[in-house]
Formats: sequence, structure tokens, C-alpha cells
Amino acid sequence: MIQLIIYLLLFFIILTAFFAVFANSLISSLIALSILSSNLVILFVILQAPDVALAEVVIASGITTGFFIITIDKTGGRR
Amino acid sequence: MRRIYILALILILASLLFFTFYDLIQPKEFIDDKAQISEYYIEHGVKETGAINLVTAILFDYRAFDTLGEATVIFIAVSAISLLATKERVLVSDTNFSPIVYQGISFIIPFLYILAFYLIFYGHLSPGGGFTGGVVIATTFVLLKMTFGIRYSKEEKSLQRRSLIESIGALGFILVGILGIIMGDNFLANEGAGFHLGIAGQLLSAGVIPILNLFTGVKVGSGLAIIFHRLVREE
Amino acid sequence: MIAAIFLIVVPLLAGFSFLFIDKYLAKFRKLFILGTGLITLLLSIELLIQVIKHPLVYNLGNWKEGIGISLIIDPLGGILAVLIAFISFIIILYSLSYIKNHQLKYYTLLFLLITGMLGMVLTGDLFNLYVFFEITSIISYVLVAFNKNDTSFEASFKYMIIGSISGILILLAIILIYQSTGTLNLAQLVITARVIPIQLKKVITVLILIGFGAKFAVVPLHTWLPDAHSTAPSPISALLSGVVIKVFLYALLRVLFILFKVDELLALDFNNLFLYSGVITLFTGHLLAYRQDKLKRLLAYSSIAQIGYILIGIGLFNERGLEGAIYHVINHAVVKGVLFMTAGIFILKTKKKNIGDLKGVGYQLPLSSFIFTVSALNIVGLPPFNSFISKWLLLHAALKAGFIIPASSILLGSLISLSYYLRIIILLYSKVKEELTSIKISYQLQLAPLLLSLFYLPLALFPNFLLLLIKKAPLFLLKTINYYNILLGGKEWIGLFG
Amino acid sequence: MQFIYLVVIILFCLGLYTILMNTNLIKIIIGINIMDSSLVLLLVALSYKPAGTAPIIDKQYSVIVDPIPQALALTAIVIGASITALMLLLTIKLNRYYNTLDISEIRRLRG
Repeated sequence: MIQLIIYLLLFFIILTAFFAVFANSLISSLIALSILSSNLVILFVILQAPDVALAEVVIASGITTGFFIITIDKTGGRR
Repeated sequence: MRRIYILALILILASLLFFTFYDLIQPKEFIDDKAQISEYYIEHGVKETGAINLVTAILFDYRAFDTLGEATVIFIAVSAISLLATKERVLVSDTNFSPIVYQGISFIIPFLYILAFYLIFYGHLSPGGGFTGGVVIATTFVLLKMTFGIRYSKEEKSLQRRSLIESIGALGFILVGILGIIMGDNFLANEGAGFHLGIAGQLLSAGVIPILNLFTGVKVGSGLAIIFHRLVREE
Repeated sequence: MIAAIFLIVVPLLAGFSFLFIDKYLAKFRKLFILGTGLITLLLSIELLIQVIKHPLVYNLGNWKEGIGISLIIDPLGGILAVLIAFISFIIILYSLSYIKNHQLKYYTLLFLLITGMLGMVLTGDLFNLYVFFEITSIISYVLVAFNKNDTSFEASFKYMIIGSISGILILLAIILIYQSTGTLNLAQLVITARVIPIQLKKVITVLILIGFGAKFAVVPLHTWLPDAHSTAPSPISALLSGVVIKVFLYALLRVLFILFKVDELLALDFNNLFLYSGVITLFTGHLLAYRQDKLKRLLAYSSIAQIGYILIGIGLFNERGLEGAIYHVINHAVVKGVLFMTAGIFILKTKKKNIGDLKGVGYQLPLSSFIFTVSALNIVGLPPFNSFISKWLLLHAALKAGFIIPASSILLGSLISLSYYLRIIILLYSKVKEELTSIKISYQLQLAPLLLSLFYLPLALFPNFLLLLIKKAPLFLLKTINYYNILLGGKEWIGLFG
Repeated sequence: MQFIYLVVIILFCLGLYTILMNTNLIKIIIGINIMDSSLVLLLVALSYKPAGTAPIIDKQYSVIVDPIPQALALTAIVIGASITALMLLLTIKLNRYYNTLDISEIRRLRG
């Protein structure tokens, strides 16, 4: 069961990574990046790394996404 | 043409990494040597540092110097962004949310503070620690600013106060380290600097670790809040 | 012992507390800045005196080696620490009269930059090396953008992209090293690195060569350097060109020599790699410098060329070559510092950046022009000066080892550099009718380059004293068992200390 | 489990591909972020041992995962976030001066 979840998560990670790279609009690739981080967080919890998971959830998928959104907003790249 | 070169380069790199990891995950003779150091931490970590969370024990005691460097990196990012960002006032358009958002945010803020201070003070007992708690503190500022508009907090004055708080956090970290030298031990010493380790598993234990956690949390929280503020006010 | 940790802590403390000094004790600001520089310099000299007698280990938090982080200082680290502290002190002296705006953030970042460099030189822990590496790099990116105009932001962003990739590669290399050996202590790695399979070792080497190579601008990865070093404010250019790139070179040498024994390096043909990339770097730097029409860009390309000389010295993998390389590092740091500082004075005076606009400056700024002329002739390597000695050492070592092409390229490169520096010198002393601008250059500003250029004299007249210090350094790189012996208290040195 | 390493390789190469091929500044920063995440994932995967528990020792334990790579991963995350924030500020600045996010366009405008 846990193996299946891990494989599913890995699949989603690759999917979101490709989407983040090849999406046309910046906002959607940014959302994909955020989902990638969230998937990583679940994976870290399964892999017994709660500290890293907490740091990843607040830093990488939390505040960094906020910085990205501000930047995209300021540069008018919401097309 | 350039595309083909880059693709070839990346394919070479990928195959290189593939064989590297293939080698790496095979069990080899060096496994005994590797076991020694992590075994050492697992066996002696709780006794020597008083923290039952080994990651915090490593971050704030065994390798506290790395953490000092890390805090310095955030300090640098804050200084750099305050240096490079524009100083003049920029008009920011206020967005109006529905009352539910305002009420919801004001309801959630105290709980976020409780979460942040739980993460900081229980860093040596449960997952979390100074960095995570600090970022949660910064998140409260972010939420307040996003919902109640950018002019909610007093502009330049509060920024200056916040950078003072950040400096205090950074200074505190170093002064705790120097205390070790004054007490006749080495820099960033824990037990040798006269801190009591206490009983492992209790809130007031692990000597220097909660103090360093607090300083780091204060520093990171105010630092990231400054970064956010500067980025928002940037034209 | 205590000097080692205070050498890192004092500038760090100064950087953190400068906000308070600026806010509440503004009267003592100048004194504080100068005092920090001076204390750092004195501490580094104290450390060098100790280290020359006996290399030392400082365990942070009093943990045993390998458990916690330790600082391991050998003669090479001591020499570089003195060099960093000395050049930084001169740069601080120069900045006091050069930097007029954003002083608070400037000095904060400058102190932290000094901390980062000293940490990289003194540390004995692989991951700690990475942390200080990132500190040094991030401050370099920021200070490149200090002028806050379009070109400086562009240069900084380019530097930042290349720097982040190199940082990620180095982190990957460190992870691989840790996973295969189980230790991060550099001295223990001397012993445990033997168990790394050769295939994995090659991958790690590729990663660190690209990672650190991008930072000290070896030729295919040099594109960021001219932009970054020419758009930065002049004192920062002097620091970046003079010391920062050398510190990254030191880090590469330290890790590389710990991973491989010299015999292995020779068997894998690393000497040819270093020698010929050095030759290519040398010619690319010199030839591109010849075509520049902006003064600071020319000096930046010249820095790339000088890295080529140093790489040739290292590529010989013997004591003579390394001695020459270290001596050249010191000479280049001093001379390039003076050149960038005087170039900053010229730019302040003429308000223009092109070489063509320097016409006749020599009559209006006699002192600075004289210093610039002497330094330009010095860096070319003309006989009475100190660069001649280090280039002679390199040439001698290359010929002795039987490498004709690198040896001849040292001579040829010097000829090319003579041609483009002569062009500037002739322009400086050509006659013009009218006064250029009415901007006064204070003597305070010229004090720093003058002080630094006075050090040509001891470097040129008493090379033996310095060589006596330098002679001890290569043995810790070539016979890394000596480096491991520092941990054991240093009972059995190989070929050292009598 | 071995598939994690494959994912690390894919993420690493995808990030590098983005940095080298894309001309949009924000896409480049996203690429650097993906590379950073891949290294964090590698560190966590290396620390994992089968049937291990998290490195928090409050009861009896049999196998504990390696805590050192997790500590290194935390440091790597923080450093990566700082660099990202700095790069984003420079992006805003570059957009203000050149009015574009395209790096080749910026290079062309600079001459």
C-alpha cells in the first residue's frame, strides 16, 4: 500500500515538474511548482523526515510561492 | 543547433548521474565507516545534548556553526534586498475582500502565533525549530498585509524596528557562542558553557538549544517579513 | 588557538552590530569600521605566526573531530587568511572616502564578505565550506549590483544564474562524498576518501571542477567575470578580482588534493588538464583584454589571464610549481588591488570609463598615475618588480618539469599584456591642452593605493622571507597525510619542520 | 524505492534544461528551484532506511534513519530560498529597466 502511494507521488512529482517547465503561462507553472513542493512534503513525511517536511512546507511551498506571485504581479507577467 | 547541444549535454549528465546513483545505492564495504558517525549521534545524541529530536541536536549543537552561517545567509538576503529595493513610496492598490476574509484572518492570526511559538520552543522535542517557527511568524505578517492592505502597519518606522529586532536575533546567537569562550570552553559550547542539559524530554532541557532556537526564530521571522515588505513595495 | 575562531567571529559580529553603531553611536562609526579591519588583520598575523610553527585544530563546541565542526588551519590557510585580512583592510581604508551612499548596508555586507572568505580558508569541514561558499557568493552577487543601474543588475543576474548552478553542483558533490565516506571532516576524508570507488570519484571531480571552476572563471565558464568585475564599484572590483576568486581556487585545490593522491592525479592526466586549461585561459584573457576599450573591463580580462598563470603553476603538481602559484596569488592580489583602486580614481576624475578618455590624466593626477604606471609594469612582469619573481618561479618550474608550451606561453602572454598596458601608459602621459574636469581628488583617496603599492618593495626585495613561509604550504597539499596529522597533534611530518 | 533516485535525476536534468533553454527570467528561477528540490529529495532519500523511524528518540526504537542528511537538507532549503528571493528582486528590477522578462532581449538591448 505505502509503496503504491510512493509511486503515485513520484509520478505526480514528475508530472508537475514537466508542467512547471513547459506551461505557457507563468502563473500556472508557478502553481505547478507549488504542487510539486506539496507532493514532496508528503513524500518526506512517508520517508521519516518530519523536520525537512515542515521546513519545505513553510519555506518552499509557502513563502517562496508568495515571493513568486508578487514578482509575477509586479512584472505584469500574468498573461 | 544550440538546442541539440544542450540536449546532448543533459543526456550525458543524466547517464552520468544514473550510473553514479546505481553505484551509490549498492551496499559496499564502506558501510561500516559510515555507520560509525550516524550511530554515534543516535547513541550519544540524547545524552550529550539533551534534545530528543536528533535533527535539532545536530543543527543547533553538533553543527551549530553551520546554522550560524545559514542565519547569516538570511541576514545577507535581507540586507541585500533593503539595499537594492527602491526607497521611495509606491502607491499600492488596495484590494477589497469580502468580510469573511477579514474575520477569518483575524480569527486565525492568534493560532498562527501559538503554532509558531510551539514550533520554536518545542524544537528540541518535536519536529520544527527556529527556522520553521520563524517562517510561520513571517507568514502572519504576510497575511495581515495582504488582507488589511499595505498601509496597515506603519511603514518605514516599523521596518526599522524590525531590522533592529533581526540584528538582535543575530547578535544573540553569536553572544551565546562567545559565552562559551568566556566560560572557558570553546565557541558555541553547550554543557561546557554552564547550561544545564536537564532531563531529556522536558520542555526546559537541552541547555543552549532552545535559546538558539528562539534567537533564530526571531531573526528569521523579522527577516522574511522585511523581505516581503520590500518586495511588495517595489515598483 | 583562540585567534582562529575570533578571526571569523570578529567581522561577523561587526557585520551584525553595525546597524546599532550606525543608529546610536554614529560618531564612532569610522573608528569602528577601521578598528574591525585592523583587529582582523592583527588576529590573522597572530594566527599565521602560530600556524607556521605548528598547524592547529579548533573544535567548535568542544566536540571531537568528525563529530562536530572543526577549524583546521595549515600554513596555506594561514597565508591566505593574512592576505584576505590585509587586502580587506586596505579596501576598507579606500571605501571610507570612496563610498558616499548606502554606507550602512555597504559596510555590513563588506564585513560579512570578509567573514565568508576567512571561513572558507579556515574551515576544516566540507559542508561548512559549502555554507561559507554560499555566503561569499551571495554577497558577491549583491555587491556587483551595488551601483543600482541597468548594466549592474544585468551583470549581477548573469553572475547569479551561473553561481547558483555551480552551488548546486558542489552541493551534489558534497552529498556524494558524504554518502560514500560517511564523514564531512576534511582531514578524516584524507583517510576515508580511499574507499570511494574510482568511478564515483571521477564524477565528483567533474562536479567540483565545474562548480568551483565557474567561480574562478576558467575559460569556458568565464563569461560572467568581465561584466561583474567591471560594473561593481571600484573597491569591490579590487576585492573580487584580488582575493575572492583566489579563495574559490583554494577551495578547489583543498578538496581535489584530499580526494586524490598526487600519483592518482598524475595517472589520470590531471596535470595536462590543469596546464592546458591554464594556457587557454591565459591566452583568452590576454587576447580579449587587448581588444577592450573600457579600463575596468580590460583589468577584469587581465584577471582571467592571471588565473591562467596560477593554473599553470598548479598543474605541475610539484612543490616548485605550487610555490610559484602561491607567490603569484599574493602578487596578483596586491597589484590588481592597486590597479582597480587607481582605475576608480581615474573614473571619479574623468567621469568616463573609456581608455581613450584617460588622455593627459597623468599631468593632473601625478601620484595616482605614477602608481598606476608602476603597477601596470609590475603586473606585466618586468624585472625589477615582484611579479617578475613569481613569473620567473613559474617559468623555471615549468621548464624543469619539461613542459615547453606552458613555459613559452608564460613569456608570450607577458608580451601581449605589455602591449596593452603600454597603450594605457602612453595615453596617460600624452599632452592635452585644457583641464579635464574640475573635480578634486582628495589625498585620502589616494592613500590606500599608495600604501598597498609600498608593499611592492618588500615583496620584490626580500622574496626569500616570503618564500620561507610559502615553502611549507605545498607539503600540506601534495602529501595530504600531513593534513591528517594535524588532527593527531602533528607528531610525524613528512618533509616538514626539520 | 529505487525509483526515487530516477526521479531525482529527472528533476535535476529538467531543472538544468529549463535554465539553459528558457529565456524567461522567472522560468529560469523556477528551474533553479526544481534543481534545489531534487537535491533535497536526494538527501532525504539517502537518509531513509527500510522500516526506520524518524530521528526523534522518545521511546524504544529499532532502526533510526540517518539524521545528518536531514540537517543538511534543512540548510540547503534555507539557502535556496534566500537566493530565490534575491533573484526575484533582481527580476523586478530588470523588468523595470528593460521592460521585458526575456533574457536574450535584455542582452540585445544592452548591446
